Amino acid sequence: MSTREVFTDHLQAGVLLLPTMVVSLVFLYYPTVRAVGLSFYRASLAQGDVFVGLDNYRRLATSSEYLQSVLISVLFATCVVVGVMAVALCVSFLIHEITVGKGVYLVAVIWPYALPPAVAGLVFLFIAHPNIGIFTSYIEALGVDVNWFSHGPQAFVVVLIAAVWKQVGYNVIFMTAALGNVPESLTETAELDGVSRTQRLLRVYVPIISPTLVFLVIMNTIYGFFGTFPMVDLMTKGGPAGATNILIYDLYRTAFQFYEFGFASAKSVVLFIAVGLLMYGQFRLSDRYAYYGG
Amino acid sequence: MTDVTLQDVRKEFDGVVAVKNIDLQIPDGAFVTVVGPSGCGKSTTLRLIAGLEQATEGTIQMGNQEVTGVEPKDRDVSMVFQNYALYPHMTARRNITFGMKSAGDFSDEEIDRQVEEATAVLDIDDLLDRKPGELSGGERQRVALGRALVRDPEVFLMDEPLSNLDAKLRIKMRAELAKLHSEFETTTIYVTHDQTEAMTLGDRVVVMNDGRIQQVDSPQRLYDYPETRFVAEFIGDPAMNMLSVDISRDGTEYEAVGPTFRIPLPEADGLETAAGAQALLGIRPESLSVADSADRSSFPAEVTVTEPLGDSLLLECRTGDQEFKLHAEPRTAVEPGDRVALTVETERLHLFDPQTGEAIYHAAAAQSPEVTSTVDSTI
Amino acid sequence: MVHSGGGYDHVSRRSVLKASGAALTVGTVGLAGCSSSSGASVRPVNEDSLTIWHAMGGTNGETLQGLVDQFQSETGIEVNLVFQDSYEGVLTNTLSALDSGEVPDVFQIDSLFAQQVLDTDAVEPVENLLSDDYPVDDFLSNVTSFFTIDDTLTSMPFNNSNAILYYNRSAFEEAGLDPDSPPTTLEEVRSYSQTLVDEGVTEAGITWPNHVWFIEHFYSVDGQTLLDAKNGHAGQPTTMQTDTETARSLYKWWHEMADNGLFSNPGIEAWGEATSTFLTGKAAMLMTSTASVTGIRSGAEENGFEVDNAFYPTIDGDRTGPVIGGASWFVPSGLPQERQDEIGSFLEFMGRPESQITWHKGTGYYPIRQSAVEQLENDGWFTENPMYRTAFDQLTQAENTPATKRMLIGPARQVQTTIQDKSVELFSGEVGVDEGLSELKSAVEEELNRYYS
Amino acid sequence: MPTTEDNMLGSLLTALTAAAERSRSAGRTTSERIRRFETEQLTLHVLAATVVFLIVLPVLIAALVSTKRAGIVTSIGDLVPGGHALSNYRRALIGLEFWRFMLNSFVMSVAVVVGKLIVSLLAALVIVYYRFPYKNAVFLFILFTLLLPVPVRFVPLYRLTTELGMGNTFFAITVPYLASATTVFILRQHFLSIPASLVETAKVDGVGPLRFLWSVLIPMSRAVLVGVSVIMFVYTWNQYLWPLVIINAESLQVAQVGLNLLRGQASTGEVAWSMVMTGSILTLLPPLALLVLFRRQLLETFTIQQK
Repeated sequence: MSTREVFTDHLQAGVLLLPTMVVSLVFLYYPTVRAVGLSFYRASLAQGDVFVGLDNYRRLATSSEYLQSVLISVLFATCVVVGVMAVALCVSFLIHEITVGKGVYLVAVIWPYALPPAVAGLVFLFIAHPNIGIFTSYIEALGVDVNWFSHGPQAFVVVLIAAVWKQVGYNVIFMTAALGNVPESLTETAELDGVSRTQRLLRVYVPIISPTLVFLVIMNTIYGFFGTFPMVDLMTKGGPAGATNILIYDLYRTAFQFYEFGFASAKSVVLFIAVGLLMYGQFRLSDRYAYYGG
Repeated sequence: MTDVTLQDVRKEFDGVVAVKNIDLQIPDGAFVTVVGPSGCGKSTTLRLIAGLEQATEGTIQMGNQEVTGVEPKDRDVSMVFQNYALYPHMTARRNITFGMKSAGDFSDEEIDRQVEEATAVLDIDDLLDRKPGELSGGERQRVALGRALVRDPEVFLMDEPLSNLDAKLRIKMRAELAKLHSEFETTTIYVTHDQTEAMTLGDRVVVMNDGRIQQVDSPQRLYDYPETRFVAEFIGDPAMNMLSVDISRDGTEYEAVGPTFRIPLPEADGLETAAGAQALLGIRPESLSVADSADRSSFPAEVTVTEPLGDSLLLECRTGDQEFKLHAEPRTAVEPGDRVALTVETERLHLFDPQTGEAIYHAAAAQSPEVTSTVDSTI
Repeated sequence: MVHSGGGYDHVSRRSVLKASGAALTVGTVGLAGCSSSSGASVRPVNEDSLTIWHAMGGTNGETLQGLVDQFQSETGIEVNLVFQDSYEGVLTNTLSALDSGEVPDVFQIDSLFAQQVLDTDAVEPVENLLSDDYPVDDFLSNVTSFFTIDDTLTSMPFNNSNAILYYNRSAFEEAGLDPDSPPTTLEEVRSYSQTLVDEGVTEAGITWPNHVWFIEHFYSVDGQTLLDAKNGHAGQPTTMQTDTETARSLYKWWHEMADNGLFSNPGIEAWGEATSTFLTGKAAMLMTSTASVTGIRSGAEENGFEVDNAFYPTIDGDRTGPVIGGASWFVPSGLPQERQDEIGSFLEFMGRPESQITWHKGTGYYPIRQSAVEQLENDGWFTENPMYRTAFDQLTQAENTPATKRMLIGPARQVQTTIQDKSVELFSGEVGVDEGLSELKSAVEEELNRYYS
Repeated sequence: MPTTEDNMLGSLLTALTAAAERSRSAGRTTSERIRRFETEQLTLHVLAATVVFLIVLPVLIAALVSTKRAGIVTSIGDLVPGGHALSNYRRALIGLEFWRFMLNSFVMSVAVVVGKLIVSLLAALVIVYYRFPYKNAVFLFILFTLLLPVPVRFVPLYRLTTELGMGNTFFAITVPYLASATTVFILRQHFLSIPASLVETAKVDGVGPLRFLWSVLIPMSRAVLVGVSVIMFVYTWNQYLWPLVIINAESLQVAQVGLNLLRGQASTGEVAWSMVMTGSILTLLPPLALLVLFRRQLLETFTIQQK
């Protein structure tokens, strides 16, 4: 019956909580509420706000460009999540299976966690450049016309590779930790039963570390939707022909290239609801898996 | 040093009642142990006294002062925890002095003097510059005691302080704690789930169950005159045997009648009211023995399990559908399946109400039980 | 809004059209209702010195700083030159500053965004700040005509340029092309490119950044306006002129160039990438700003080839002239008279022939004063530097028609983005020319309609 | 950092011993098993080395380019390191004043880390060690902010900051970051792993909450505090979108956005890929250094975060 809640001075508690509450209210909650309000206006910079009711939402609903952006975002985030996790799982398993020098490999693999996405974008823009990229001539020698400034699907893939590259390290951090916690006895049992390495990974480890995997799905989804903004901005500016125009970039462009703040706010609100639903769904999912993982 | 009085104290957590309106009086300088199964409310009671929890109802007094709403630091108590509660990043010395310095009630010289005194008593002078991680369990426990000691509090509160030690060390520390108390004579309230610890350490033992105080008594009286079936079964190992019986009366002769036995009950208080009704017959294992020959108070039983303990032979027996244990002479030649005759030491029998669990009769009625919920300071 | 001295007579086009008589009132009310912080009072970012927001990075920024230093030492007026990343950066900041009322004294706005700034009704025509005897008629009319609205010089032209064709003489020679007769039409660009690629001299024939400015150039060189209402100079435009031979020829050509690997696409607004493609010899021709002469000349030297430039290619041989690009200095309205005088002398300083010559030599932007041009002629500058000559001739030989005034619209950024994005679809062949053009037309119409509704 | 080295040595030794033991136990059965084990391990090492190479390659190329003059590499043959490393870094840092962006990023990151730590420590202290009404609601209020990342609210946030007159200021790129549900959550989880009896002892001894925080919690949370600090530093250092929209003055700009300025004045056609790569490497170094130095604490903290 022990408790940590030994301090009971409510005033003190309030004072200590004040900074967090004030910053949260002013810079997190209030702007969110404000976004909802602003979404009913035609608002710009230095030109006055005009109430337009649901016009912005109507425009959203009928904009094929926005619909495309939604689809691109979902596709992109899905590819990021799947790509990152598949690669990271293989890499983590590889490191897990190595007996000597694990620590060195780990650091050598997880460092892109610290890599600024803007740097990732610029470096990839440079090395994958259709004209001056270092590998361009080799890839073109294979018969592929590297032309991702004009070719949408190619641009999508290049940004995707950059995004995956940057995020694998973060995933490896969690996956190696989770693999390290798998009881040795299970590995030994599997080995005695003659289970192959791949089978051991898929049949034994993956189910055991599934809570970690669910957590990573959430983090990677958020990354896929928002964290990749610098790469898109620096590599493709959403193009060509909207092929990489993910929602966050579209939102940025509406707000800070076109100064359509009201319309942008409506996009924010939609994004907020989407994030909320997504998180809710995934938390439900992780709840279910929590039992599995014990 | 001071006395502590709890009056009608109740504690609820989110609608769950942990302590149910208890009254308890702890005299100045006493060493009181509180024992009971986990979740019985004993720790909560201790924490209420410490001020770590606030009572939902009732009052707590220390000396003449009511301390119900008073901050722990103003109650002048020291507390020792099961896991020692040492700050891992501080040396033993700093652990001992940290609280004193924080309180600011003590001058530096005073602190130094106190530390010297306490560490000498506890024999931990050499350990003061080590951190908890470099100390053994026993040493850590001493440092934790030292921390409590230096403040020279009115009341020591100990929450299972020996539970994390191994068996041998526990026995050694137990003796040391007893010695410490006789030296300092500070009022001490000691919570434990271990009945042996409770019995060996306490002048008075408080038995709690399900948020209520079952009995407060000296260890021996607790053993000899359990007031409830719970106390009877909780104190003593193996537990007191309970057999369902009918009480028959034949003039002034009373008997406990089971399907396969009739055991005479010596005259004592309570028999009269029990007559003609059902009851639980309590027999401690050591009150039973294997008889050489059957007589009036003996009855047949079948041995189901034998456990040689060295100094005695523990037998599990069955008579009818009732099972019980007893200590036989070591090296008694019995095997599982043997049928034996058992005699009962009739002076050590107890009867309990099968519904309420309250004691209705003790065969050895020489002394009347003391008043519940008080501890007599004059032993 | 405090208007100083009663000299404020500029009224934006939108206001005129909305409320013909009470334009000023509308403008003022519109602003007052804008947001709580605006309309109250206008105050400079810094009371003690002139704050100038600009987008001139690199060596251009250094040249600008040199001029400003000179201005400071001559006049004793403190100037705080603040570089703001890009034209878009200056624009965003300016709009937000005009909103809040805490404003820079001078800001450099890309000509593309001129109308957007004018639409705030919060800028002072620079003509009102120049002294009466300032020789406004000494400005090159090709330059100032764009910045003159309703006969008033609204902003001070400063760094102006147009687009021109650069070509790699060495590559031309290697491919057996005559380096002294560069291509002049789209058809010639195509055949030259084909030869260059076929001969294996370069990977592609030509490159240029996908920026609306080049589309504007193709139109103006062909004597066409991009938008109706004289590109926005005669009222609110409602549509893009895509249903023209100009548009069809251009996009058909562009698509074929891309399809045959003759055009190397450096990306949207990818000025640096385009230049880099040219300098590294991936493409033998480049269309970019005349202001890049200095950089390209030294870049070519480093990469070991000879470079030259020529007029912007025409669609079919007929040449009207280029549109101007670059930026000008705007000034917020409502600053105290004393402040305005200081700003006036700054603008005059930047516009005087000596400064213009320094600026031109340091950057490659046009000198905007006739007397500066004459001075350069006399010094033999253009003879020594024929590439500057070509750039300058292209400007001065141009007719001054509505087509050569670049578009002047509020939703410039939206229209720009729409055109650029759609161009990719068109030249990459994702959509057919006719279909693509009509999609482009309706998309631009939608943007225009939304803004002006 | 002797401790870190010790640790690396320690883990290396453990790994070596484990390997030796394994091969010994394998040896008891057949020598063939040892061989198979060794070949397998060799294959794994080759694979792992390849993975590491692929992951490092892009930055390796960037690093090489940053030593060259023009910085155009169109084939693998061009990857010979150039001799302009020193002049490039000097030009980027001093000539192009990239040091200023780095400094801005650094000051911003440190300010956010310190501010967040203080704010979050106080909040976590209250949430774990105080009893007060509506506590769960307060905790939910803080946790709910996880749903409000900068990207979904940067439009109104921009308006709010400029209205407060804080646009284009240091305030704008620090204060809005100070409330952090993640940090509060990590600290809370860590505090919950500290035995309750410690605070109870403190309480009985009359140690106040702030003194408990300072003398007990903070020293006991060193690894986690270092870990969250690294996480927060990396997070802040890598911020791009918000500084991009709210900061336009070059003197206040941060490294992430400043990188783009190294591309030169684009419309004049200056190509500066070696400068961009130089800047990229410079921008990568501070968070990378922190990761390498404090990886142990970082990994420890991540395991808490996941819960």
